[in-house]
Amino acid sequence: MSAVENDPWALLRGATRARVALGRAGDGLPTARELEFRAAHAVARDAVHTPLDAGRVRAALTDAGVGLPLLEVHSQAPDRATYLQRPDLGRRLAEGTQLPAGDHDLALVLADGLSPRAVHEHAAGTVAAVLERLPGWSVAPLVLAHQARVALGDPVGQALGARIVVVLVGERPGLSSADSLGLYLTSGPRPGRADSERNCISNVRPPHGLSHVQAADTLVALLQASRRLGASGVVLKDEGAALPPGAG
Amino acid sequence: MSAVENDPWALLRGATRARVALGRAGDGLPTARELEFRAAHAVARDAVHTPLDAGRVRAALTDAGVGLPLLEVHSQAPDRATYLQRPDLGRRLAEGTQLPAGDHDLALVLADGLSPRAVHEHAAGTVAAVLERLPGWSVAPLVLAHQARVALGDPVGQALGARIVVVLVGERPGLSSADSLGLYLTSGPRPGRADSERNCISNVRPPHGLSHVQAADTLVALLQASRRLGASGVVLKDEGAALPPGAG
Amino acid sequence: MTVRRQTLGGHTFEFASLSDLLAKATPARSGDVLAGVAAESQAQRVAAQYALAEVPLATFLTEQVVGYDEDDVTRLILDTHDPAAFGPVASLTVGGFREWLLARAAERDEAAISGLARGLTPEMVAAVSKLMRNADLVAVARRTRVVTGLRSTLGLPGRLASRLQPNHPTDDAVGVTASILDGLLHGSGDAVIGINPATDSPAQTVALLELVDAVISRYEIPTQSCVLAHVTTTLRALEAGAPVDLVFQSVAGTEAGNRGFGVTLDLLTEARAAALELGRGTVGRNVTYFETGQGSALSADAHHGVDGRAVDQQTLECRAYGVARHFDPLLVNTVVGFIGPEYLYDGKQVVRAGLEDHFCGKLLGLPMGVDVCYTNHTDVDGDDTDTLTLLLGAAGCSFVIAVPGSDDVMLHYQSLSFQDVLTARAVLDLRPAPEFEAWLARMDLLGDDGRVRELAPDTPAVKALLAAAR
Amino acid sequence: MTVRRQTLGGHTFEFASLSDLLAKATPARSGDVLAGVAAESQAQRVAAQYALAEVPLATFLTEQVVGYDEDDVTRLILDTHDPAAFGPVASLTVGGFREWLLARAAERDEAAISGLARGLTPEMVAAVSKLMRNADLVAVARRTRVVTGLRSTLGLPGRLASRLQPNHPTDDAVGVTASILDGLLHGSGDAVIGINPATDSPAQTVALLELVDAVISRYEIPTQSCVLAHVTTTLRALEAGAPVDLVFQSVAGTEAGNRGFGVTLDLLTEARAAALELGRGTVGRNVTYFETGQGSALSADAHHGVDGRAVDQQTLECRAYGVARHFDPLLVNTVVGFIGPEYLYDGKQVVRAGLEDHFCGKLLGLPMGVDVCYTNHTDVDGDDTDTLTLLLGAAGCSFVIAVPGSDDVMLHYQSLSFQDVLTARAVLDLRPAPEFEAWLARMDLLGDDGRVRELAPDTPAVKALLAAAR
Ligand code: B12
Ligand code: B12
Repeated sequence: MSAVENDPWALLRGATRARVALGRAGDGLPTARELEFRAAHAVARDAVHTPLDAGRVRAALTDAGVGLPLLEVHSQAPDRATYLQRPDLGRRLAEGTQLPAGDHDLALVLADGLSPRAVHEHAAGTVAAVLERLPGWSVAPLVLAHQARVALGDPVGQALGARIVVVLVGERPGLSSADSLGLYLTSGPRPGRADSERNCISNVRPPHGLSHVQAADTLVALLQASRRLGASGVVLKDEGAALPPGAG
Repeated sequence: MSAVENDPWALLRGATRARVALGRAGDGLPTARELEFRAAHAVARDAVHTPLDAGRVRAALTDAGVGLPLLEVHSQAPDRATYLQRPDLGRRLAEGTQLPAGDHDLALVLADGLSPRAVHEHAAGTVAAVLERLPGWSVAPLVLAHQARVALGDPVGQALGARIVVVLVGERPGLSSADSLGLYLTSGPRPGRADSERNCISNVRPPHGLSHVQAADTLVALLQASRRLGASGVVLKDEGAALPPGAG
Repeated sequence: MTVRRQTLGGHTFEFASLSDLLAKATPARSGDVLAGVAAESQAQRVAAQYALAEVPLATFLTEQVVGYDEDDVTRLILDTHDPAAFGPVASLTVGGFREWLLARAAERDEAAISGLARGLTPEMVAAVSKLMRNADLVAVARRTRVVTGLRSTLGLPGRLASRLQPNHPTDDAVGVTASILDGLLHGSGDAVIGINPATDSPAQTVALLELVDAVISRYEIPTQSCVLAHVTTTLRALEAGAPVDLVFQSVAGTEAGNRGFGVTLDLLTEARAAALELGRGTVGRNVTYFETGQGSALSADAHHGVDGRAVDQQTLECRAYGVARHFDPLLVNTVVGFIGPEYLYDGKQVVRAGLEDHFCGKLLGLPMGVDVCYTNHTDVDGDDTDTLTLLLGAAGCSFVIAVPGSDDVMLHYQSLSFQDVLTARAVLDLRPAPEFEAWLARMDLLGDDGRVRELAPDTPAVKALLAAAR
Repeated sequence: MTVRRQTLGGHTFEFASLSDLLAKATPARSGDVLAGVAAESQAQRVAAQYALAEVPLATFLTEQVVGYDEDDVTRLILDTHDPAAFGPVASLTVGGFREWLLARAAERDEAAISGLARGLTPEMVAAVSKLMRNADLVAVARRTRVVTGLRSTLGLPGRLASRLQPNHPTDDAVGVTASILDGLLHGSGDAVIGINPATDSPAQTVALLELVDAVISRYEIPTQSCVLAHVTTTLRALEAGAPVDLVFQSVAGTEAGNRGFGVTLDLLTEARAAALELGRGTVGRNVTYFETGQGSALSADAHHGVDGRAVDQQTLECRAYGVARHFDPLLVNTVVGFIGPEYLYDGKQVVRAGLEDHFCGKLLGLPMGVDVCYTNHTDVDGDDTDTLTLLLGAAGCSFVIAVPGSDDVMLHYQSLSFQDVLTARAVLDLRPAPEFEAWLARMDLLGDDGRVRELAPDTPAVKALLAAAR
């Protein structure tokens, strides 16, 4: 029996990044745990306000061997404060946005969402893994979107003439996970699509969440099924097997 | 026995402007009473933000037969929002304020404080009644002070060369009393005076608070005692008799 | 469309419709500003409250906020309205209704208040809540009783249950189990052990259902499990013969909102019937679980009513309760600070909304819980959630949600910690659900004083329970 | 001067002195911003809390925030410190002290917590409160017991008393009496019937004292009166042989602050002795009453300590409790939203400050009440006061203040209404002080359920009581 097996608290802690086995001070949290919580809260609040760094994303894409051009767009939310209070503006393209119309199977949008850090750290790797798995698909130029919500993918995908759009968006930062990426797939993108018409893969953030490869596998399976079905959303399910324990 | 005597609630209500005999809905307030409260709260909050109208005060002084000149000063608080959060600025004269140095028994400062309405409605009447009762006192030009706290009287009185300063200030507006004037007397005014070195007469607001005449009587008694003592504050007491019931 | 006018402080305010009146009478809320329906001044808000207080309750049966013909939620509400239950308050105005409730609450007449539920419409309840102060909401909710059960009994007086939420970013079986055990050791889980699955895969959902069922069976825990996948996914799991205790779904207060969530009333009816058939209950037969939250309709652009007018988010929230109650739920909770500052701006709005939602849900007959929570892009902190939790405890809230150390590592937000639940119970002298409390005692997890013990790692009780983690 | 450093998230923060550390560790507060001592970021605040958690409690006995030589409050505190009472926690750090308190609270060990009082200094208590969440403050305060008495007994478990505050803009006898009777009919007044006199005239003070004494005597009410004039005025009334139950004074946490209020420790000692001599108590001998409130020292420019450094307002508030407890008070209350937004910005800060003040005062051994209130130039409303009142009720607050309809027509602010007190008692199952409760029953003002009855105007009980108003 190892030391960890002897200490049941260590056993729990080793099994998850969730804040298990914190102990108690009376009915409350021990002081050290309470202060750790407050420190993490201060950091997570800052993560929301980190600006999206286009240069960093571009470099990461090059490093990952992604050859597609990268266009940049802005939503109608001029700044972070407005973005947070006006989700409607984050779903619309800034006036005068120009995107090259085409005829594509797929468009990929990299959107800051609530965590630009997630895009910095996980967008390039995920995009590379997805493209690798889609030989023969015509993919539109990549789009990097500032102050963007998920539904900004609708006008972008439509403008690009893509039959499916996938938005890779920074999920809201958690206390222990400020860099989590979400993937939202929409077939036939156009403004007005409901969320029930999309599919989602969330918590892409190795090592504690999904790996880029796991996310890409699931996404590609959904993309292929969606293309067959000509639809997405609740009618489409991820038919993969359950992940093996310890996969995350 | 009159109708009022038969209705004990009316009896209580007739005795005070306090919100007595409101009734109950269970343990709470009846809906109508609760809504009256909310309406009054909305009005009282606005009273704080009514600007001081110098023209109105000037006209009221003329109407009341006050012949003294009226000078205007500002504190260092540039606007209402700053005034509310920076009481320190409300106690200091704006840079470059010029006041005519003299040698006076008394200076009177009309200060907006937290209720400009109180100055609009009760300053002139009170000043007139006070001056009437002080033949032979040399009184400095009146000073109207914007965004002012009580202690602004200290630099004003000092600059004017007054041995005593009285600040007539708008008290914070209450739910049923948005126009209440307070009188603060300080002997030997200079910055740094403590509140324990002042005397106060509060709630000047006929018909429900003190009348201008009652306030003036008390103030003049305090002024005379203060002149004798060469001091003010806790060492000085209002030695008047208790007010007769029903006086307010 | 009846236009209503109210004069206040010399100014006459006009309210174009019932939904306009409701919106303007609502306490300040960022979501209503976003939707363009909020009061523009406090004076206008109070004027609207005056006018609303005069509206007869019966008006809500004839004047709609969301049209009967266009919206199946409205049809559901009006078609199932029970005039007999409505009787005791049928002649009252909204203002009079507030007084009636406060009077009954003061008399502790739980039967009178609780008996109204099926006679009230969501709009009536929303309306009266807008006239109530925080303490009114607490005082009345405390005397409203809604008891439900499946394998534990929820909503009894003097009890506060909790949902144990053992989420994990990859639905990892070991990770989820660790969080479940941690929660059980802290006396959480009597309302439900409910996992939000990170993926939407039917296979994963079945795997999670089996995992929790195994823990529950192994230790014979009198509670239920739930995997909060989309109802269409749960239907697939049911078809596959998975051990489904509860059918979960997020619901909204308009047909369009539910469509945005990918659900219809028929779908919910079908799923409930399938779960009922499994007959997995021991103490009761409530087999559905719903989550709601102010702002979700607006977020799906599904917040419009009669003549295309936007409806305020709190009224829409109450209409979501109107959907939920049709399915005899075991559990309903609002997730009160879940989405962000665009709907509830700060701690004050979150506290207020939490108390409103709890009061309104309970009055409509729901077994109401609250996920007391906040996101990191909102100006809310642990002091605010403490405040709301203690107020809810005083209000007789059925259950709250708890995650390890307040930190949901998958949904990325902060809810209560297991310790917070213990604190609320201790401060307000509340106990877990009775069957679960007996189980805690059997497992030697309770001290002589009835409190959940703080256990040393080598205690037999710990060893017994942690065997599952190996 | 010990400089303390703390690294957090890669950044090292430096705290120049103990008072700097205390100030930076304080939850957000506008008064500390005004004084220029507040934390500049949340990260800096948390870093200060980390560093503060490491400070041994004993440090506060040797390292001063306000100098011993310059300040008689510091001298009073240190000279009367009781090492034996300090014993149980003498070896703990501030962080460890928090845990000790929470553990004792969970065990309901009131004796252990309450026994510390004379061994704690205000700075220790301020420090630990800065590490505590709202729920911690409630949980510990609830298990801290301070019982005092004069003609009613205050601070017993399960009780919530109230000060009846019948103020009038001209101290009119008839008006004051009307408010007193209204309060009594609503079951308020068990803590004290306490009037703030509009004038400072000794004659007026004597007249008011005689008025309330007559009402109390006529109906044999087991409570006490107070006229909250300046202590020098009360001394004059005592000399004149007026019926003085309680000597009142506002106090601050520094010698300079008290000087600004026109008081010295000697003056308070003298006044207390004079009141004690009258022997007016029946159930106890506590004859003083103090009010405090965060920001009052800063407002008098009397908030500086060692090396002229500004001290945060919450630490200074605790030091005011250090003054108050020396005089064995019957009542102490913070007037928590009384001054304005420059010290407590909004509802959130008022709620937090109210809970801190109550916790700190009680831990220091004071019979702690709270005037839950707000002014019209602050962004606070009835929802916030409801929230704070219910939390305080849960925290075992000794008493609150109540005025007719929440509206103080002389001080111009909103405090609680008599109805609010009834609501808090009903929601939290709290009762009035025992002697007063028995009196209410004798006067036929209680229903069978122990609640204060809602009386029709022609009830004999009403007629009997209102005879005084004619
Ligand atoms: C916030 C949120 C919501 C909010 C969305 C409203 C809003 N304005 O944000 C509400 C409460 C309404 C919601 C509802 C649901 N959600 Co949700 N949600 C989230 C959450 C916590 C954060 C999302 C985020 O940060 N987005 C980034 C920002 C920048 O995007 P946004 O444009 O502001 O917001 C959009 C997206 O969040 C999107 N969205 C939110 N949830 C879902 C779910 C699905 C399936 C889709 C396609 C889109 C979608 O809708 C928003 C408005 O357009 C994620 C968890 C996570 N870690 O990401 C779960 C998450 C995405 N939701 C999930 C689920 C299952 C649901 C529901 C289907 C639950 C149910 N059984 O009914 C419903 C219905 C969703 C629908 N079809 O409309 C799952 C998805 C699992 C999966 N892989 O498919 C997640 C991963 C959480 C979970 N594991 O349970 N959700
Ligand atoms: C707010 C207030 C306070 C605050 C002042 C701090 C602050 N920053 O505002 C605090 C809580 C500290 C306070 C304390 C006291 N106050 Co006081 N206070 C008031 C109140 C409610 C409002 C004042 C106002 O609106 N001022 C207007 C604004 C614009 O002025 P400001 O410059 O911002 O504030 C200054 C004045 O308020 C002044 N001030 C406040 N109270 C007093 C009391 C006296 C005697 C003096 C000379 C000055 C003074 O001090 C402030 C700072 O310089 C009035 C009631 C009313 N209706 O006015 C009572 C009132 C003025 N106070 C009163 C009393 C008795 C006191 C105390 C003496 C109580 C006691 N026994 O200890 C103490 C000590 C005051 C002192 N000598 O320093 C009485 C005065 C009676 C009288 N005619 O003399 C009043 C009328 C209320 C009452 N009837 O009890 N008070």
